[in-house]
Amino acid sequence: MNPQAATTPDHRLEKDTHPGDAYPLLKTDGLTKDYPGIRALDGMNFDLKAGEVHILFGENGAGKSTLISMLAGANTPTSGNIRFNGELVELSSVHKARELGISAVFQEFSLIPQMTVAENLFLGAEPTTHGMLNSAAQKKAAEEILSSLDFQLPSDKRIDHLTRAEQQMVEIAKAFRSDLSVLILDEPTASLTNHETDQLFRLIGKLKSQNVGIIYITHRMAEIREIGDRITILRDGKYIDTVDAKTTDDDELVRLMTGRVVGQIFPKIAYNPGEVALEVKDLHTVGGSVKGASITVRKGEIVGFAGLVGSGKSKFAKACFGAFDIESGSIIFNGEKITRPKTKDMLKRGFMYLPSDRRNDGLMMMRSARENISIASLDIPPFSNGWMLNRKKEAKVVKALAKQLNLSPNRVERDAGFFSGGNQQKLMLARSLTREFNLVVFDEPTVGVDVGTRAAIYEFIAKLANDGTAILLISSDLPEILNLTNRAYVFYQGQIQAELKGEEITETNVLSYFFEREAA
Amino acid sequence: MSNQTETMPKTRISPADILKKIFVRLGILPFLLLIAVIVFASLSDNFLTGRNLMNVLRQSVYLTIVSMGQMLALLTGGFDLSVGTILALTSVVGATVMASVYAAMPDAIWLAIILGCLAGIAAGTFIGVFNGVGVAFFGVSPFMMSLGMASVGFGLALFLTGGTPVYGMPEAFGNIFGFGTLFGIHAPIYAAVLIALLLYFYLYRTKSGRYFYAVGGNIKAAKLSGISTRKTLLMTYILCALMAALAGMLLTARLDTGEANIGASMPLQSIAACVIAGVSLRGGVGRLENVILGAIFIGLVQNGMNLARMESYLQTVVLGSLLILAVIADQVRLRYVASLKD
Amino acid sequence: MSNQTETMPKTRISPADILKKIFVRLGILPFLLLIAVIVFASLSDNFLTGRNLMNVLRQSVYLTIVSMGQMLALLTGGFDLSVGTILALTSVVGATVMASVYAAMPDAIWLAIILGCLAGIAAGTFIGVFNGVGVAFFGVSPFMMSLGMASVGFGLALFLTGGTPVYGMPEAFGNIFGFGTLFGIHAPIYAAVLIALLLYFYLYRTKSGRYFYAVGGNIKAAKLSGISTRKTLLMTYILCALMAALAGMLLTARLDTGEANIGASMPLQSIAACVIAGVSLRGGVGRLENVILGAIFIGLVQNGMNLARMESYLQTVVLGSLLILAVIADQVRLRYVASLKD
Amino acid sequence: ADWFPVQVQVWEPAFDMNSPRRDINYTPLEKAAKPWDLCVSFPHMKDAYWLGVDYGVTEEAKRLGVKMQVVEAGGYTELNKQISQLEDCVASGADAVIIGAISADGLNNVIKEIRAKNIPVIDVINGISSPELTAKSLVSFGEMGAKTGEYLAKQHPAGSGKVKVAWFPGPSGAGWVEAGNSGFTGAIAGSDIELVETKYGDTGKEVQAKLVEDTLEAHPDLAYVVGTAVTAEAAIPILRSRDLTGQVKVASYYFTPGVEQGLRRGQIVAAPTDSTVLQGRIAVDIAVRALEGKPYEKHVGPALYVVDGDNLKDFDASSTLAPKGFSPIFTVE
Ligand SMILES: Nc1ncnc2c1ncn2[C@@H]1O[C@H](COP(=O)(O)OP(=O)(O)OP(=O)(O)O)[C@@H](O)[C@H]1O
Ligand SMILES: Nc1ncnc2c1ncn2[C@@H]1O[C@H](COP(=O)(O)OP(=O)(O)OP(=O)(O)O)[C@@H](O)[C@H]1O
Ligand SMILES: [Mg+2]
Ligand SMILES: [Mg+2]
Repeated sequence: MNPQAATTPDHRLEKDTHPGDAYPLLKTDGLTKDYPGIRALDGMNFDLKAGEVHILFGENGAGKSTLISMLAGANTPTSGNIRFNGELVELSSVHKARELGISAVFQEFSLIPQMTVAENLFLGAEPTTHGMLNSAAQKKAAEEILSSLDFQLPSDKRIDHLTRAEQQMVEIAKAFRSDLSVLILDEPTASLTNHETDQLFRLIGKLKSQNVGIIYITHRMAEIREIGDRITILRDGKYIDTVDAKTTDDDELVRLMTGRVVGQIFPKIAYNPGEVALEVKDLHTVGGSVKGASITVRKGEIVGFAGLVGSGKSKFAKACFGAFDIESGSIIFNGEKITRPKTKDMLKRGFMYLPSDRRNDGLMMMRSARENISIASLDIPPFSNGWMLNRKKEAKVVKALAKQLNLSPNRVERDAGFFSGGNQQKLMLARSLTREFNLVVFDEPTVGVDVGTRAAIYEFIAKLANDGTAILLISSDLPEILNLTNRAYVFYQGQIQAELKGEEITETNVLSYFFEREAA
Repeated sequence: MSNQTETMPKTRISPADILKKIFVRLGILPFLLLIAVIVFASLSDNFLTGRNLMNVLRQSVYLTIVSMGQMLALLTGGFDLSVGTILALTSVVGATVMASVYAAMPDAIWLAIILGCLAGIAAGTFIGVFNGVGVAFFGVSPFMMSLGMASVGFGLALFLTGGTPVYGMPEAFGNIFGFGTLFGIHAPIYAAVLIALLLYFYLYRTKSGRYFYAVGGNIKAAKLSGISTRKTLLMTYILCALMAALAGMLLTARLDTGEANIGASMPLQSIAACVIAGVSLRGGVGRLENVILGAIFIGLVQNGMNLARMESYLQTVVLGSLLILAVIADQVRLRYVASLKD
Repeated sequence: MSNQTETMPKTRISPADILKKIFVRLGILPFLLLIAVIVFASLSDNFLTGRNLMNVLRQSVYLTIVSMGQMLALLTGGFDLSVGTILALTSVVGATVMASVYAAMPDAIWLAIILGCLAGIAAGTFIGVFNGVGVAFFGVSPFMMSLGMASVGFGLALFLTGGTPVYGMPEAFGNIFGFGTLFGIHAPIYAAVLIALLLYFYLYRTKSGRYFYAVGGNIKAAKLSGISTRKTLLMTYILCALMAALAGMLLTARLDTGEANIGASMPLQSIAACVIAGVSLRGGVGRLENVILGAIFIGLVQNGMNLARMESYLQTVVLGSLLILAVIADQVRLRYVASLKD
Repeated sequence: ADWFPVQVQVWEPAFDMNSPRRDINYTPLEKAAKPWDLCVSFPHMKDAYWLGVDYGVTEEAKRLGVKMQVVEAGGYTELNKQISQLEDCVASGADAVIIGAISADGLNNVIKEIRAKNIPVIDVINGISSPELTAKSLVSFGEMGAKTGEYLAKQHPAGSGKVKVAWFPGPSGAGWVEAGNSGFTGAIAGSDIELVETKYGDTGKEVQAKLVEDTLEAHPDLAYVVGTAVTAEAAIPILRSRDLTGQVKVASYYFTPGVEQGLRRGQIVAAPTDSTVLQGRIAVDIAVRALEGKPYEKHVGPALYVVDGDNLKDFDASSTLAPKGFSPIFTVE
């Protein structure tokens, strides 16, 4: 048979970027995946060439992860087939895929929290001598991989002692442990900052030159431009189109993705600061993650926190919220001096913190969307009269919020765990609307969220600020800091390295404060 | 965003579909109960009499009440292995106090009953306070905390009685709370219904009730949402102990003596009742009404096997297999639930 | 990248620091053991004799072996509540087969012993196969699966014996495996040491060993890393049952009869031994050497209390409190560990 | 008041329950020659039956002036623990050991070891099959069952009209239960007693209550509930609440304070007594005799008799039960 003829949708691209490759490296035909009650992927035709970076693009829940999970052997298709170098293959297990050189970085971390970095890197493929584990060799190999990636991670540190971003780095390193022919990356940069991202892109470049085929899933437009060769767009589990990354503009991509025209991603941000909402002076936390940081936030202001992974941005906000122990420092919230903040009291005072890790810190996955949204406000009307719930009003308010945030599917009795990532994020954000807050901290509010939804979230944050709420936006996604904030603090090693205002918030400016400076 | 891809045919409605719907909504237990009733009715003529069914209900009362408490512990992601000991300690302390008051003032029957009940329930609940403090404030795993307290409490109960039953409670106590009937329904059943209604209201109509689910669902998220997780956990074990203590007093009324040797099988049986009712041992999932059905199911099967004159040894085998089958069936149900999920 | 935030003073080394380090590395158990030894030695002159310590070791052998198996189940995030039944079933089947072979061929003592042991261990392990299949392939919760199988197995054991002990095993069996000594050390101790060494090697020197930890740590991640989680789970319950069966055969040798009524306290006690040894009930955490210490600790305390002539009821109270205290102390240790981080 | 002299039966040759027996008057020692250290091991101390034995052994130890430590394993499933406790006893320096055994055969090895150290081992109450025992102070539980069975059979001899009996021997698997069961079933053979149900179950009152209730449902025309003392005690309020008192009669096959109360109130028709307290006392006396090299009976036991409404007033409860308010004693110094 002729593999070329089967490649139908490539009408816009010249065929065979790599002459001599008779077959695409990887190719799917009518790949379909049914989950109980839902067709996650519907007759997908996709092909990957050696030496290209092929971007998968689509809304949350479009089926991107489902597609790559089958290519990586983590999932079996309901129908359709997969060809590797032109040959039909059955990727019945991750192990099998890896034998072919197909390696994947999954969106959901596949790390064992209680094991060390080195152990995780080689999980399932431990180096042995005479059938016995060889931990010395493993450590050495692990350190080689980490240093080749220029990831500065101690190989004997336990995963659960790492931040999410550091875990992401381990996850990436895992894919590099064996000889590669196909590398699949599912939103690898979702919690990384530019520094680590650059590192990763350099490596991708190197792999490309070694003729490795790379499938890359991202919601960040800038990355598409930077490394993408071709883009395949999915919508509702179906193949929409494959386009050239260099020649297709953003609006076109978003139109293909959503089926409609989405205007500006970043909304217009007004700036009318009111009185001071939060003033923190010389805050130190237990354990030394934050060492003497001071900030001020005014009502109606959007203040950004930028900084490297682990620089203490989250710890600072958590400490103010009462979710992390404080050693010393003063906190004044709404003119009230607070010595030992407690989450419950802070909430009552109108301080809300929305955590970055929605799975571990944010949502109750096996409870309904309704319960997840209303949880922080059950002690006040309309949700209750103090102790007795008013379930009718609760349902009404929650439905209204879901509608306002475009929850999809808009079914509030569904378990949170059944929603796609972006929609889970919305469930958490909706909490900030269940009562009057004076200050809301958004910690990485758009991790893994698609462009359309992002626009909605930004809109939402802008509106909150416009209504007079003070906003703290912690983000490792630089464009968010650049486009949304009125003021920004840059963290470095638990201290504040710089405060930037208005026009000063530029990419070069912010980045220049990310690293150590003499006499900052 | 992907609603149109739901492939389940929701429009055609066949009888099988309706059955499936029931299966999904109510769980496996109503079906199992039905099957059990049919089987046992065919095995024994005496089974399907109103009198015996009342009997089953009354026998199940104690396990039901304890299971409702146990459910709280499971909901928050814990265990309570001390419920058996709580039963025993309550019984012993309650009976001792009641008997002494009665002996001192033979005319003040009601005073004796009330003081006895209060003392017994307080003693039992006290174990729960320890459990709660250990779990909530010292971070001891509920398994170990309640196992340790079970041992401590049992030692105390034996110490108080030396293993001999405590006699001398006023007869009225047993006659009313153990065997009394009103409109042909036994007093313990009224008690259980009342407790169930109160708990139902508490769990599903108040904010504190919701917090049990929140703490079990994701304790970090609960904390970040301003819920006092410690208070909730403390409350969990106190309530669980209170339930067990109530069951202990009711059982004492029925046995007419205070006994240190009751309740040994309660911890595992109450957890089993919850698990077959779909309560997750990971916390956060489970419905009160199903737990009640679960406890009754266990009671019904035991009664049915006795009436069907099944051999003792075989009963053990059958009960074990049934529990496993119930969970497997529930597993199947969960798959359906996923497929029918809106 | 974040090493610089570690503020613990690692450079100053004081004796207290060294103690802390030991505390952090070895856990709370060595300290508890030490304290227990000191206390009991001061309470009873006979406690700290080589003879009695040997005695403690030998008594703890059975719980130790069972706890090692239980640890596997806990590591993978499960339970095995059927270990007691496995002990009983192994004992009954092993003794029956051994006695009948011996009766048929009174000269072939070793044949009888070997066949008996094989039959007993096979019977016990079979329960584990069921547990494993239920958990790994049908997704039944380990709690329910093993509780159900405990009931089924116990029924079978009683059915096989009619409740009476099985006797008629060759004397050599008891003499060698129950009471034999070599260099003053009892045979069961050698057996336990051998089993521990093999398991240690398996857990910490082979790939499959590491997979127990991986499956318990994060089963989805383990699956995505190409580990066959089903195989690992199946293996877990089979190995756990095998351990319990080995303990059952050793115990049978010591009792000289096959008994259906042994092991009832094993499930909870073995879990307790693991928990005080720092094994997490959530899975993924726990060290074999600590579990062995945990089991010995329980045995040592019981022995010490007997030698100190503590009253029986008080023993129950003390043991319960000690278990709780051990876990609280371990909690304190974990805080230190967190503050001394890597 | 002293408990002796007391009529007992002696089996000869010893250690065989089928041996011929003769009645003698038993008189214990006045005082022990020195304060020996005795160790007593019981299956458990969770009910009034073993409390009676505890009363017997500790009282006798006090009377003789010897030291004593009592240990209990916590239940009939704790054979392994009993063995450990026996070893601990010896390790802590006991001069003689008295055992209420959990298993008739399971202790033989440990007894062999103890005897090898020349420590006397006395079997009390439950029966042990080891030939190395120093002596036995007990009666057969099988005979307790048999006595109960005989009593019923005498009331309902063949031809007097069938009566239905439900039988609750206790937890399946325990040695005393199996013995009692075979004794009872043997004794009612040939009479008009129709055994319609044998229900095993733990001797917790709630368990037995449930069994009794279910049995009453299954057999509305039941005439007797016969079983453990716990069964009998549990049955009384149940029968009362169903207005079956008198119609369904209750008998127990051993004796506890609850059974005595039931007998006195006419709620229980009969129960045999094995004079538990005396068994305990005699065991202690034998142990001291063995230690002091004085002559002793190798196999004695009090004579069994059934207590019913007729002879109740002559019955001396102190031979069988601990006095009211007695709390268990674990050490005698
Ligand atoms: N295990 C599962 N069971 C049931 N439905 C699932 C499962 N995994 C995914 N789905 C559903 O399949 C659809 C596609 O999901 P998928 O994870 O592939 O989306 P995605 O494109 O990767 O989205 P995102 O950008 O949010 O990661 C979604 O509707 C999702 O709810
Ligand atoms: N669970 C944890 N255990 C131990 N150390 C931690 C843990 N979480 C974070 N840290 C450490 O605390 C420091 C600050 O973390 P924090 O989460 O505040 O950083 P961040 O700037 O928000 O980074 P990120 O972008 O990763 O969220 C880091 O040095 C990190 O290594
Ligand atoms: Mg995805
Ligand atoms: Mg952060």
